[in-house]
Amino acid sequence: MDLNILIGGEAGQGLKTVESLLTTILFRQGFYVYSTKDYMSRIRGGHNFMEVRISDKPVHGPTNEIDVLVALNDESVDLHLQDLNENGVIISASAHEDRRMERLPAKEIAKEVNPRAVNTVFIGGVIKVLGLALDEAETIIKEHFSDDKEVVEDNIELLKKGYELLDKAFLLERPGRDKEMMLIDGNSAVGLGAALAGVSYYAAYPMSPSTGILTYLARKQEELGIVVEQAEDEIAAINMALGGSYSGIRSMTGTSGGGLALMAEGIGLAGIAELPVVITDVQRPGPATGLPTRTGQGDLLFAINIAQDEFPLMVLAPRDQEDAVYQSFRALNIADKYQMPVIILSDQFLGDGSKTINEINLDKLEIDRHLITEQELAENGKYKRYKMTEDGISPRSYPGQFADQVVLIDSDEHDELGHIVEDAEARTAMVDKRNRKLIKLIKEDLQEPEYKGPEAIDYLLVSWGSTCGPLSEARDLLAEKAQVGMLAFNDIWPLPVSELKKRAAGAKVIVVEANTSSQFAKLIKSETDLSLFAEIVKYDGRPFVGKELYQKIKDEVM
Amino acid sequence: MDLNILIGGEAGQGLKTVESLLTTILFRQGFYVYSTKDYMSRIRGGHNFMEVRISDKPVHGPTNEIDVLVALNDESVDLHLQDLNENGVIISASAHEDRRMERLPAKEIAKEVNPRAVNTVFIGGVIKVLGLALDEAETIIKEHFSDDKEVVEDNIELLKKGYELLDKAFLLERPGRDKEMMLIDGNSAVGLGAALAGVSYYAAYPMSPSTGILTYLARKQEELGIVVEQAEDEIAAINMALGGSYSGIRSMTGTSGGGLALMAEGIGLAGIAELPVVITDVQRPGPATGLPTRTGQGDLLFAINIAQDEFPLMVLAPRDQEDAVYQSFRALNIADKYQMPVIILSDQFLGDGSKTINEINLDKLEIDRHLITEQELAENGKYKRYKMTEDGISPRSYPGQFADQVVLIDSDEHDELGHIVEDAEARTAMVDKRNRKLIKLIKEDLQEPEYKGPEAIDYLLVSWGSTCGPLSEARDLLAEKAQVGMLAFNDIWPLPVSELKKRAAGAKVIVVEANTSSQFAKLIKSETDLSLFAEIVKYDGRPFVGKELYQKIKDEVM
Amino acid sequence: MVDTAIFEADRETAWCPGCGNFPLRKALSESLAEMNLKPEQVTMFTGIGQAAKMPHYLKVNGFNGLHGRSLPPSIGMRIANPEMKIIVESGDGCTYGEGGNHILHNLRRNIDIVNLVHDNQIYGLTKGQASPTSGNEIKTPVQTHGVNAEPLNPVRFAVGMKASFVARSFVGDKEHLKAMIKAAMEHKGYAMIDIFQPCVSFNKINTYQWYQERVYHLEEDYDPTDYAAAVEKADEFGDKIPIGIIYKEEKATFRERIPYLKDKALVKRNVKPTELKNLLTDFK
Amino acid sequence: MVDTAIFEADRETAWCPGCGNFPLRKALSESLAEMNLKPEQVTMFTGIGQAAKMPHYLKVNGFNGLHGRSLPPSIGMRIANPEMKIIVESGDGCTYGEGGNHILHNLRRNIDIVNLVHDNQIYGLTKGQASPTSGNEIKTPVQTHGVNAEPLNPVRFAVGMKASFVARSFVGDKEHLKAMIKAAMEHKGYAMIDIFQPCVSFNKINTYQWYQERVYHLEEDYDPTDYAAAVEKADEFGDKIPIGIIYKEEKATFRERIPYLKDKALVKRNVKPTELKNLLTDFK
Ligand SMILES: Cc1ncc(C[n+]2csc(CCOP(=O)(O)OP(=O)(O)O)c2C)c(N)n1
Ligand SMILES: Cc1ncc(C[n+]2csc(CCOP(=O)(O)OP(=O)(O)O)c2C)c(N)n1
Ligand code: SF4
Ligand code: SF4
Ligand SMILES: [Mg+2]
Ligand SMILES: [Mg+2]
Repeated sequence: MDLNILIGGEAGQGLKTVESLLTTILFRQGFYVYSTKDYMSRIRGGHNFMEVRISDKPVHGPTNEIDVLVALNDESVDLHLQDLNENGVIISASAHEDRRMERLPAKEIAKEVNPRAVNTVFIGGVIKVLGLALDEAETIIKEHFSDDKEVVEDNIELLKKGYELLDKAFLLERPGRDKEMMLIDGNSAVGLGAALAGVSYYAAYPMSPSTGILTYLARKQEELGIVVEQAEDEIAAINMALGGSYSGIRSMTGTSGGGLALMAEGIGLAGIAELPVVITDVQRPGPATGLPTRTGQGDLLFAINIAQDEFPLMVLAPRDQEDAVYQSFRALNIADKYQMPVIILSDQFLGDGSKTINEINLDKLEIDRHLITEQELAENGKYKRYKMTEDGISPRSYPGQFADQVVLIDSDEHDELGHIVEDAEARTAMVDKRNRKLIKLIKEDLQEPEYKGPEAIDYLLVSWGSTCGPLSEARDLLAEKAQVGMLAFNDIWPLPVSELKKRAAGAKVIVVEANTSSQFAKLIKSETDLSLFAEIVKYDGRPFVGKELYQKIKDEVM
Repeated sequence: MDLNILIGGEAGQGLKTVESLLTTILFRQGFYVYSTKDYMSRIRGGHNFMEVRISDKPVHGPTNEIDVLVALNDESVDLHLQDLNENGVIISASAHEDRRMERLPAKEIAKEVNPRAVNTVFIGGVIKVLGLALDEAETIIKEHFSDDKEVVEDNIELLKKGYELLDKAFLLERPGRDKEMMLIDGNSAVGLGAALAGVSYYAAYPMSPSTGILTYLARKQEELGIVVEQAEDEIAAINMALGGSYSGIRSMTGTSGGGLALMAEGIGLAGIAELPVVITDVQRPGPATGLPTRTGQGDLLFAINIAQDEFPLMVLAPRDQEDAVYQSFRALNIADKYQMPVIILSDQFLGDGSKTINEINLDKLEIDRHLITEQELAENGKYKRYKMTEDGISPRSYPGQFADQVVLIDSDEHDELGHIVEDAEARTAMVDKRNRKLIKLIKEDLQEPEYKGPEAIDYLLVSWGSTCGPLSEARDLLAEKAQVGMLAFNDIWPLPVSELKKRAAGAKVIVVEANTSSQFAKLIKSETDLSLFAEIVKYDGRPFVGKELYQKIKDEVM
Repeated sequence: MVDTAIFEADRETAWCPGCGNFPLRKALSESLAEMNLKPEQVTMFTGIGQAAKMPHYLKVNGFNGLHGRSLPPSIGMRIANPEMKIIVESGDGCTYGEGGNHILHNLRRNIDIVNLVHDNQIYGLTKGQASPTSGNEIKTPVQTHGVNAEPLNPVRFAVGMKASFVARSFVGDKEHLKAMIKAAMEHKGYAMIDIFQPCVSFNKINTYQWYQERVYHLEEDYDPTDYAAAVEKADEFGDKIPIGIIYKEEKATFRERIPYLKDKALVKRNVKPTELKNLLTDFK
Repeated sequence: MVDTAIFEADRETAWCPGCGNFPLRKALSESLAEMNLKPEQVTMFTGIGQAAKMPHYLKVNGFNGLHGRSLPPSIGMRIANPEMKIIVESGDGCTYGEGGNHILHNLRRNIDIVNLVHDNQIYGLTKGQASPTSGNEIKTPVQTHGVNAEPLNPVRFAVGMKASFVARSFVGDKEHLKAMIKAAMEHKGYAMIDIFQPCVSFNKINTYQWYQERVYHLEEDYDPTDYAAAVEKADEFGDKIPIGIIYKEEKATFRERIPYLKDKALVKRNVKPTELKNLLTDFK
C-alpha cells in the first residue's frame, strides 16, 4: 500500500494546519508518513500545496502520483488533475467535471458551526475516503485545540460532518506497529539533536527555510533553560555563537545560503581560533535571494571552501529526518572534540518535510565536552590555549574556570599562548597543528557512506544528504532491471573514500545531486582518481522524486 | 649580473622611502629591478625589510642571497648576516665584527645637516658601493622632495656625504635600454589597468595588502574625474559598486580575504542579477585576520566557489605586474561583455612588489561597453533586461538611457523582465541562460596558460598567478639537469585545459602554489582526468624564491 | 501632472489583502505623477521583504537587491547620475536590522535620495518575528517571552544623528503621506520617512486602529529646524505619536562635497586608453 | 586593592612610542586593580586595529576576534556567565565603522558590559584613512580632498539611542578616565565610553594638544539622568568638548528581560540526553 494525498490552496488558507493535523492523524494510526511542502515566498495568495504520502512500509520521499486531491480552491484542481491516479479522488468545495470528483461544500457546512474551522471538514472527508475511522482524529483535534473547549467541539462537529458526507474510496487498514515511532520534520530534527546534545545558546537571524530550527529551539528554550536569541544580522549571529563557545557553552547557529555567505569570515575565525561551533545551512536555490522557499543542493563546494585561506572544518549532510537528529547531536560532539566549526548541510526538502522515523535512542547518545580538568591543568602548568600537541588538539578551558589562569584566543596567527606572531616558523607550525586535527578526525570519527545493494554490481548510484531517500526508492526499482548498488554519503568533508573506492571498482558510477554543476562529482574527482560514468542533476527548486529518478536513470543513462 | 640589496630596520624608520628612492634610481639607470617588501602588521618598531634585486636582464622575483645589506638598526645585521654573500657588503651605522662591514655613521652626519633626512646618507652609500654615479639619484631626490627647496638641498648634501664616505665594491655598468620601460607595483598595476579601462567608481574598505589599489585610484580620482569612496564596510563596498554598475558606469572594488568573505553574498547578487563588477582580492594568509601583511595563495577555491549556489563568474590571477595591468583592463571588459562578476586574485607578493616591465601598449587596449543602442532597442521592442538569447547574453541598458523604458534587476529568480518567478520551468530556463555565458566565454575569451620550455619534456611545472616569476627562475635552473617545461596560468576559472592536457601528455606534472592543500592541483583533478606527480606548497606567508624552489624540486621531487 | 496610470500601480501583488503596503503604493504613485515624473526618471532601490517587492508592483527603474542592502547601491547611482530621482525603499527589518550599518553611515553621507521605510514593526515575509521597532510586549514564535531589546525609535535615532530630513507618516493618512513624500523628494540631501504600515497578518498589536488612535499632525507652528524641539518630538512615542517633518537641516550633500564632480554625469563619461598616456609617466 | 602588577600592563607592545593607547592601558589596569579584580574575573573582547591589540598587552581573558565584531561575542559570554566582568574594547573604525550595526543593536539590548572605544579619529593600523569620527577637514591618502561624510558624534548618537550609560573621556586626564572606567564597570547594563586617544603617527589634527585645549569636565551639578540636558551636552563638539558621564538611565538589562535565566550560569549546565525523554513526546 502506497498512497499520496495532495492538499492544494492559497497561502493564508490554512494549508499547513490541514497538512499537520492529517499527517499526525495518519501517523498515529500507524502509517508510515512522508510529507513535503511546496509553497511560495508570500504570506497570502499564490498557489501552495502539501503532499502526504502514506504506506504500511517505510517511505523515504515524495511521489508524483496523487490518490486523494484535496482542493481548497479551484486552481488546485486545474493544476494537479493531470497527476491524479485513475482510481483517485478529488475532494473539492466546488464541482468539477471529472468522474473522480467528490464535492464537499465545506464553507456552507462550516458557516453554521464555525467558519474559521472550515478546513476540518476536509480532514473528515479525507479520513472517510481513505476508509479509516475517526477516533484518532478526534483525539488529535482535542490535543491541537486544547486551549479552547468550544473550538474543540466545533471542530469535532465539522470533522464528523465531513466524514459523513463522503464515501469510502479506499479501504485502508491500520498497520500494526511493533515499536515506538516518531513523526518529525528535518528542521525540528536538527533542533532536537542539538537540544539533546546540550546546546545552551542558539543565535540566529530568521531566514527561510532555516527558521524552523530557530522556532523549534525558541519554543523549548524556557523548558530547557537555554537562550535563543535573534541576532541583528548573520554576522552577529555567528560571532555571538563563538562568544558563547569561548565562554564554555555549546553554541550553534543556523541559516540559509545568503546568511551562510555572511557568516563565512566568522567561520574562518572559528577555524583559526579553534572555537567549536555548529552551523546549519538549510539550502535553498540561489544565489542571492533566489527561490527562498524551494530546495536544492547548490552550497556544497561553497561550504567546504568557506572563507579565505584554509582551516580544518567538517561538513556533513543528514540523509533524512532520523539521521538529522543523530548528526546534529554528533556535530556538536565533533565540534567540541576537535575545537572546530562543523557545518550541517540540510535543505528545504529535508527541513520542511516530515517523516515517520524510529524513536530516537537516547541510550546511544553520549555527550563529551572535552574540557580539561583541574588535574590536567596542574599536570600542564601554565595554561596554553594553543599548546602544540601530537594530534593537534590543545587543552580547552574556558574563562574563569581556573584561578589565576586566563584564556586568550586570537584571530591573528598566534603562538601557544594566543599571542600574535608573524614569523614563518611559528606560522607553519601552527597551521600544521591545526591541520593535524583533520587527520585524527578521519581516523576516529569519519563515517563511511551507507551501502545498499548486492555485492556484485554493474552500476553504483551515489547520493549525498537528503537525496538519499528518493534515490534509494529509484534504486529499488532499478534493481529489478540490473545489478545496482547505492552509496548514501552523510559525511562530505573530509570526504570518506574507502567504501567508495571499494564499491566503485568495476562499477559504473552515477552521481545524483540537486545543483547544476555536479559539485559532489567534482569533489569525488578531486579527492580520488575515480572516473565517473554519469552525473544526474536537477536545479528547478523541487525535490527529487523516486520514480522520476528511476525513469531518468533507466532511459538516459543505463 | 644579478645583485640583491636588502634594507632592514624598524617600522617607522622610513624604510619604504629608502626602498622607493633606491628602486627608482636604479630603474632610471637602466637596471631591471624587482623589489619586495617584508613588513609587520604594526606602525612602529618590529623588524621590517625590503629587498631590491637588480640585473641587466629581466628579473621576475626575489632571491635569498644578499649582496648589499643596508642595516638601519643593529637587529638587521643579526637577522640577515647569514644570507650575505662572500663578497657582499654591510652598510650600517654601528660597527659589527665582520670583514664585509662598512660603517656609515649616518645619524651623526645628518645631525649637522637635517636629522630627518638621515636615510639619504645610506642611499648615497649604496650607490657608491655599487660603483654607480650620483647624477640620476640627484634628479630623483629633486623630483621626490620637489615641494621644498631646502629639503632638496639637505638631501643632496647628505646623499653626497654618504657617497663620499664609502668605497666602490662592485663596478656596475649602466645597462643600455632600447625601449621604454616602467617600474610598477602590483597594486598600482591593477589600479592603472582599471583607470585605463575607464573605471569610474571604486568603492572599497581599507584592508592590507589591498589598500594600495584604493590609494592609487584615490590619488588619480580628481585628475580622471572619477569617484573613489571609502565604504562603511565591505558589504557596502560591493553593493555600492553594483549600484554604480547598474547605473551604467564601470565599477570596481578590492579587498583581501576577510573582506572578500563579506562580499560573497553581493558577488552572488552580481551573478544572478547579471551585473558586471570586478573584485580584486589581494590575498594574505588567513583565515580571519591571519598574517595581515604577508603573502599566500589560499583563497583560490573560496573565490571560485564564492557564495551559495551557482552562477557564472570568472577568476583570473595575474602572473606579474605587467600582466596585472592588462588583466585588470581585460577583467573590466569581460565583466561588461558577459555581465558577470570577475575576481582578480592578486596577493601581497605581487601587490606590494615592484618590477621593471615593458611600457604598457595603449594601442592594444580597446574598451567595449556592450551597451545596446537606440537602434538595437527599437529592433527588440519592449526592453527586457533578461531576454532569453542563444548565447545567454541579454541586451544591457541603464536606467534613464531610453525614454519610456525602465530597467529592473532582481536578486530573486526572475523572468525576462526581471520580475520574481517561482516556477520550475522559468527557474531552469534562467539558470541555463546564465550558464550559457560561460560557454561563450570559454570559446571566445579564455586565455590558455603560457608555456615555456622545449617541446619534448619529462617534467611539467605548473604555476598560477604570481608564482610564475619564481617558478620560471627555478625552471631555467632545472632545465640544465632535465627536460623541463612550465605552464603559467592566469585564467583560473573557468579553467583552460587544452594546453595543459597537451603538455602534460607523457610528462610528470608538478604543481607549485602557496597554500597548504594544493588547491590548484585539486582544481585540475576535478576538471581533467590528469594524474599529478607532485605538489609543492608553501604557507609561511613568504613568497617563493626561485633558487629555493629549484633546490626543493631537484632534491625532493626529481 | 502626468497620468498616474503610467506608473502601473495596479499590478497584481503577493501582498495580503488589507496590507498597509497597498495604500503606500497608491500614495507613492500619485505623488510621482503629481510631481510630473516619468517612470524612466525614477529609480527604486530595495532590499528583501514584503515592502521590498515594491519595484515589481509599479513601473519605475528598479534594483531589487539583497536583504539589508537597499541603501549602498543607491550611492553608486547617485555618483553616476546626478539627475535621476532615487527612492530607497524597504521594510523596518531590512533597513534598521540587517541594514543598520548602512543607514547609520548614509545619514552621515547626506546622499541625495529619499528613503521610505515601511515600518510594520515586524518581519513580514519571514512570518512574524520581531523587528528592531517591535515593542517589548510582542510575543512571536522566536520572541516567546517578548522582545529582549528596547524598540528602536527610528525617528529619535535619525534626529540624534542630525540627519538632514527626518519625517514620520502613516499609510492610513494618504494626504499626509503624499505631502511627506513630495517634501522628501524635493529636499536636497538624504530624506528619511518612517512610515507606519500595518501588517494585518502578523502584527496584531500595531493595527490600523492602534495607529489611528495615536498619530497626530505636528502643530502648525512646529519648526523642524529647531534641533531641541525635534529631539523632544522625536521622543514622543506612546499614547500620542506625532507625524510630519520632525527635523530638517539644509547642508552640503555627498556630491557637493566632491569638488570636481559638480553636475558631471559619469554615466556619460567616455574613455579612450590612448588618451591616458600621462598615467604611465608616474611609473617611468 | 590587588597589586596592579598582576595585570602585567607593562608588556611589550606594537604601538608607536607616544601613542595614546599607553595611558589608556595604564588607566585601565589601575582601575581593575582598584576594583579588586583578578585577571581571571575579567574578559576583554576586541576587534582588529591598534586599539584592539589590548588583550595581548595586559593579563585578562581575551577574545581578539574580527575587525568590527568586538561586540557580538560578548553577548554569548554574558548569556553563559552572569559573573564575569566583560570589557569590549576597540578602535573607532572597528566599533563605529565596520561594527556599526552591532553597536546600534546592543545599545538596544542593554547588555551588561563596558564598551571602551579608543577614539583616535583615524584608522591607525591600516595607515591613516578616515574613520567615522574623522573631521571633514582631514586629508588622507584615500580622502584626498577631505572627508565626504559628516563626522559621527558617538556620544550624540548613543544619547539619541538612549543608551543606558554614555560617557566621554580623554587619555590625557588619567584620573578622569579611571573614574569613568570604574563608574562604567559598576553600572548595570551597557556602558559606553568614547575615549579621545591621540594617534601620533597618523592624526596630525586631533593631537594631545588639540584635545587638551578643548576638553572640560562636566559641571558639578550636571544631571546625567536629564535627557534634554544630555542631548544638549552631547551636541557640544567644537571649541569646547565636555567629558564625563553625559547620559545615564537605569533600566532592565538583557539578562533581566529573560525571565527564566536569573542568575543561572549556563556554563555550569550539565545535560544528560537520557533525562530529556520528554523532548521526544512532541513527535509521537
Ligand atoms: C541575508 C539574508 N538574511 C535573511 C533573509 C530572510 N529575510 C527575508 S525578508 C526578512 C525580513 C523582512 O522584514 P522587513 O524588512 O521588516 O520587511 P517586511 O516583510 O516586514 O515588509 C528576512 C529576515 C534574507 N533574505 N537574506
Ligand atoms: C573585514 C576586515 N576589513 C578590513 C580590515 C583591515 N583593518 C584592520 S584594522 C582597520 C582599521 C582600524 O581602525 P580603528 O578601528 O580605528 O583602530 P586603530 O588602529 O585606529 O586603533 C582595518 C580597516 C580587517 N582586518 N578586516
Ligand atoms: S505579511 Fe504583513 S506586511 Fe507582508 S503583505 Fe502580509 S500584511 Fe503586508
Ligand atoms: S598608529 Fe596611531 S593609534 Fe596606532 S599605535 Fe601608532 S600612534 Fe597609536
Ligand atoms: Mg517589516
Ligand atoms: Mg582608530
